Amino acid sequence: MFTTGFKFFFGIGVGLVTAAMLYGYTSGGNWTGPVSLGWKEGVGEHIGYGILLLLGVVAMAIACTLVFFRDADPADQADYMGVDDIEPTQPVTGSFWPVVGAFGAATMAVGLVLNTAVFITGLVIVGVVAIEWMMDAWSDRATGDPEANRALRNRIMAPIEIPAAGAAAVAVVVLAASRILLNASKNGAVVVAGVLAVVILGIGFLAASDKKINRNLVAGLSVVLGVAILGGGVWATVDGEREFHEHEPHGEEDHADDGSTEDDHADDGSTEADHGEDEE
Amino acid sequence: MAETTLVEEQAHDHPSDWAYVKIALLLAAITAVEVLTYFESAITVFENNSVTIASLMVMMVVKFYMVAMYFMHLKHDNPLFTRLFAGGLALAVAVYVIALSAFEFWA
Amino acid sequence: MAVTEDPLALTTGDAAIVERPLGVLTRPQGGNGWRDWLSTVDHKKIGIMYGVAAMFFFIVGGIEALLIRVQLAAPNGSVLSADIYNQVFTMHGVTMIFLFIMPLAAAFANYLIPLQIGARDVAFPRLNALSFWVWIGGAIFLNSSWIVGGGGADCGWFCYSPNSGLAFSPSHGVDFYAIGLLITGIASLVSSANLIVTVLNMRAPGMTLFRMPVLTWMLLVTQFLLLFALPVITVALFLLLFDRLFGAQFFNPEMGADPLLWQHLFWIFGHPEVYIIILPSFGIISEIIPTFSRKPIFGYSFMVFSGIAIGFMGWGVWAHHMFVSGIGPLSVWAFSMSTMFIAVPTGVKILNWLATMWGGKLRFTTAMLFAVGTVAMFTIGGLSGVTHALAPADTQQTDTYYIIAHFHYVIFGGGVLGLMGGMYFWWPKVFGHMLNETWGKLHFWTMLIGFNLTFGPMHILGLQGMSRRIDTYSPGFGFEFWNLVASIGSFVIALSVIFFFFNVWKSRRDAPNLPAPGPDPWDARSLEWMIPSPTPEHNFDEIPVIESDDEWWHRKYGYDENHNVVRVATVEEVAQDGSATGVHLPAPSFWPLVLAAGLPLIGYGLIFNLWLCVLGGLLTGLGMYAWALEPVDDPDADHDHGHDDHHDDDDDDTEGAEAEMADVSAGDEEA
Amino acid sequence: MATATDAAVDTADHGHDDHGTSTGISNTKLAMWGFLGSECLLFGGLISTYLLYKTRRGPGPENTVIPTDVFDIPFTSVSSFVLLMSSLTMVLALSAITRGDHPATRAWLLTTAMLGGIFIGGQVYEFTSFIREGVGYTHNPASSAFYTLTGFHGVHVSLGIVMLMSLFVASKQGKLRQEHSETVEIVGLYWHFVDVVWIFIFTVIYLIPVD
Repeated sequence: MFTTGFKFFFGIGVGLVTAAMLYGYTSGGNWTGPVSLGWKEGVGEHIGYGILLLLGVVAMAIACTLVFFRDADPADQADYMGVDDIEPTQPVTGSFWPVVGAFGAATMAVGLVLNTAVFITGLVIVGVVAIEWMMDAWSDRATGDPEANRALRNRIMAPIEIPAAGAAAVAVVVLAASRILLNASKNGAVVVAGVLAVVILGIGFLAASDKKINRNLVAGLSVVLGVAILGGGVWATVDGEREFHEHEPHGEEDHADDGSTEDDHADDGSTEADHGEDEE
Repeated sequence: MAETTLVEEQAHDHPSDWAYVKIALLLAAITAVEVLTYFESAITVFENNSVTIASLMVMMVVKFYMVAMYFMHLKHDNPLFTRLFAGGLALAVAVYVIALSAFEFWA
Repeated sequence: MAVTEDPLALTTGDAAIVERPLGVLTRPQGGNGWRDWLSTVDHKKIGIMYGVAAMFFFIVGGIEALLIRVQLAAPNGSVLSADIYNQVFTMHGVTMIFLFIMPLAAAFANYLIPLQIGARDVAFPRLNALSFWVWIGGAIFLNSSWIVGGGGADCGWFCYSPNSGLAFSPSHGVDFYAIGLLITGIASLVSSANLIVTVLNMRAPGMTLFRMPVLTWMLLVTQFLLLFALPVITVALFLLLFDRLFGAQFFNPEMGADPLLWQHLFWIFGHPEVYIIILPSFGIISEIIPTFSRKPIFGYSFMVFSGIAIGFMGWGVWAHHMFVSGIGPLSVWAFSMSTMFIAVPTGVKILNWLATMWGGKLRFTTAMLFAVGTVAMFTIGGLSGVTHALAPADTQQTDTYYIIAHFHYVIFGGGVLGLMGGMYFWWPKVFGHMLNETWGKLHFWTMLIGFNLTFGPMHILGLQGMSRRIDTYSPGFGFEFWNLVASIGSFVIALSVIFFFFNVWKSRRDAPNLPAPGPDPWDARSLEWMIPSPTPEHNFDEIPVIESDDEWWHRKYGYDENHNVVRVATVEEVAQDGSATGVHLPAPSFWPLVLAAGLPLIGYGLIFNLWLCVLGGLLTGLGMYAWALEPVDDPDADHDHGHDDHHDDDDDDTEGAEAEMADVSAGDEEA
Repeated sequence: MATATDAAVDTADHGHDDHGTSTGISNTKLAMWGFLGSECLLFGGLISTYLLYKTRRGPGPENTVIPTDVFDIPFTSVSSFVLLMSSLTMVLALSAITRGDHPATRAWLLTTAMLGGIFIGGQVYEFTSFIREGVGYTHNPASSAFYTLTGFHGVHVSLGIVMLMSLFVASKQGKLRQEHSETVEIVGLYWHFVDVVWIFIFTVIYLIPVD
């Protein structure tokens, strides 16, 4: 009746919900708050409480799903086939997840020392590894057929992986590009954006033309471009944004200024004072 | 499937890649002129605001029309698409122009 | 669809070993269990679900209405506090409009459009399911503010700024209102695009646009109105929401904003919305009246064109809701004129209905009574509407009970009565048994009397100066008597609704002892009556070829040499018997439900905790991509049959299918 | 917004009717054009809101700076150019897949997505710099309307990028075959529409001088 999977997930769920209660109480709540899901107020730190509770509920939901629907449950399968256990269909080797997971853990550790952003990055990596690894382990022995197992895994994971990968790729480009632009000078940003666009367009034309000789060239250029954007992004993040001048509060009509005119009127501004002003 | 073959048939009417590039170059050129209006001193006629606005609107409509007609294939596709889109567009323009008029926006 | 013998989607393995490796996640296979209602893409099941849900919210909105009337029955009412009263009348309006009338019209649209144009389903069956689930998610979300949002919205259904701002409405009610309507808006938008494509693209051979039944035409116009009006309210709701959640400055006059912007955006949507509510009902009675007059509709093309004209002109009259807001004399003049003009096509319709009945052999069935009632009541509402077009008169009437009286005559008298008539008319087609006529007539008369008792006196109250949206009034203004009458009337309406539900229950109970209605119980005119009742899952055995308008009528009747109508065929001879095989139907899917489930979560997240947005967004994204990656047609459904066009309908063997499914799951459990 | 993706991902639905459609045109494309017609009213509402509010400054010194004070026309011009060129690469992607040239399809899809990414990166830059220069979202009606309008456009572009990347992955996995060119066309229609909206915004919001 209660499969191993159920016990595992339900255990995790109960643990997480208990942790949420404790956390909600210890971070400054009262006794009724955490138990009534914050209905009567009195939960201490909301975000942490919310996350823990959410994860707990999700784990319990997975547990119930397992019991009710027995999706590709190896134990059930084994029962059905009258064997003790379904063997994994392929040896569990060649997985990169342990390495990536270790990298994530290391990032977390570094993040604890350095800053929160790095820590969260590590946390995300570890989370992704946990999910992917668990899905792989499960699907490896879901049925007796490797082909079917792979299809199973893809049916569940592809709808998550494809958009996530696409969004992540774009997010990296957007983040890196915007950091570089923020680091450049006002006119520099115009040039950088223009050059980037032209280079991308150029590589696109090269890649799409059917001359086979271009393959290596295109690959090389793409790598250079990728490294330039990524590296530039990281460097620009570390280096910080350029200095911006707060536009002086509006006194009279004035339009179409392009930055350099700002300093000319600086004296009729009042909030300008608390900003370091010098760009030229 | 009927639609697929239809699309394939229509594909023959579509402009060639080179035609698309030419259209894009033209669009880029119009954009460049648009931007020039911002640098008033570059072209003297743009010192007059109403001339600037009028020519900007004309250039915008031309760009809009070209993208819709060629890149979105309205010129070569079933007129029903054009009617549906133009219907929404015309309705939007009409309704919002009236609404802005009620705010005496143009005064 | 029958459960196939091969349970496994993954065909490479040994079937004995890989018995249903995915339980709930595998593609649903059809039948009639709860899973099949959750995963159905059948326009008929979706239509029924819309209808049931709409009637549920009719009760909710009705209870709210009764609370209002109890409060106002006597001076100095103290049943509700002023605050609760504000919430109740706001939610009454929102519920009745967005959660009752619109979805009930959607129920008719979903069920009838494909049948009336001779199609097997709508153009995008899965999007159709999505519309329903998104809508019901939004509806539940909207009403959940009573429980988790600190009360309902309290700004009136049109939620004017600054009443809707944080200063005057600090609870979460308005946030729930805005997000709830955004979600239901997405549903209606998807549904409208879907139905437009259905009507344009899925017609049977020979079914030209001008052979379509008037109902289909009116529903088509409605869908266009929805398609173009919803984005406007979407903008308005987003602005309101950003004001409230993120401190934007769209409606705050202190910061230089203009609260009139909300009114314009709201009514640009709001006036087409009036026609969105009324046109389906017009379509319905345009089917009922010819049937029970035994005459074709008078002036078919006038009917259609006046409907289209209403659709167009409905866009040019919105500011007549704003005559007292200071929009300036020129605007008042222009909108006053356009408002008077829109009475013309409406008048054309009323005359055409009367001309259809003129000289016809009238049969006053319940459906016909409701249709005639609709024409009469809507005429009263339309006439009081013309009095609003006159700006000076409107200035006196604005924000009084006269307005309440007017729009209830239009929406209840014109909209709800027509939809009720539609229920009696198509009930046998949907459920395979008739509704009891005696109880139906009782329902009609109590509803008509109750309706007039409730809303008739409000004309007088309004002209006496009783203002709307007040939670109570003092004695001595002459309001007492008519308010009491109105409150009594509201309970008569409630009684009539009870009669209706009793009738539904009784008719269902009695059905086995009565003769089956057959395909065409009313001797009707359009295509849906040529197929069995209830409609088989595949709709038409064979897609009919259409040769004239009122195709089904012309298959039954011809003319002799003296141009008298004579019967040329019995229903049995020309009707389809629903026994087709080889019909290919789209496969059910769970993903629309999953996708839809994410949206209310995003809504709660925006209000309470952004982490919930992440979860909701993930769920929605998962739903979308799983949907995109899932083939439309289940490859396994055809497994045994070798070719694509196999028959998988199963009215007669649904029981078998269920038993089979039970077997499968029992097998799983015992094993 | 959800609907755009739905319409795009639902393309497979068009195969249902074995007898073809009454008008002889594809269901999905018809639905997409209907949706785009509807989107005109969405963006029309946002643009009108901005036009109404473009010179509305709030009281108090910190609320008076409006977007037109800090517009960076040279940069926005480059952004517009980027988006315009992405329309070209989009149409070339469609042209490539109708020819059955899959490597070129992928190249153009990726190029389009990357140009879109640069555009959004530019928007992040623009928003950040405007905020640094004193135009906060909550400062006055003009700034609220500006960020809301361009933000909505940005969200549309971002969704378009995710769709393009999905097509790219599908093509990489061999699932985007020549006969699925309509899917590319649908996503393309959406993408060009977003471009067309920007053509409007660039002229009416940025270039027409405020006086």
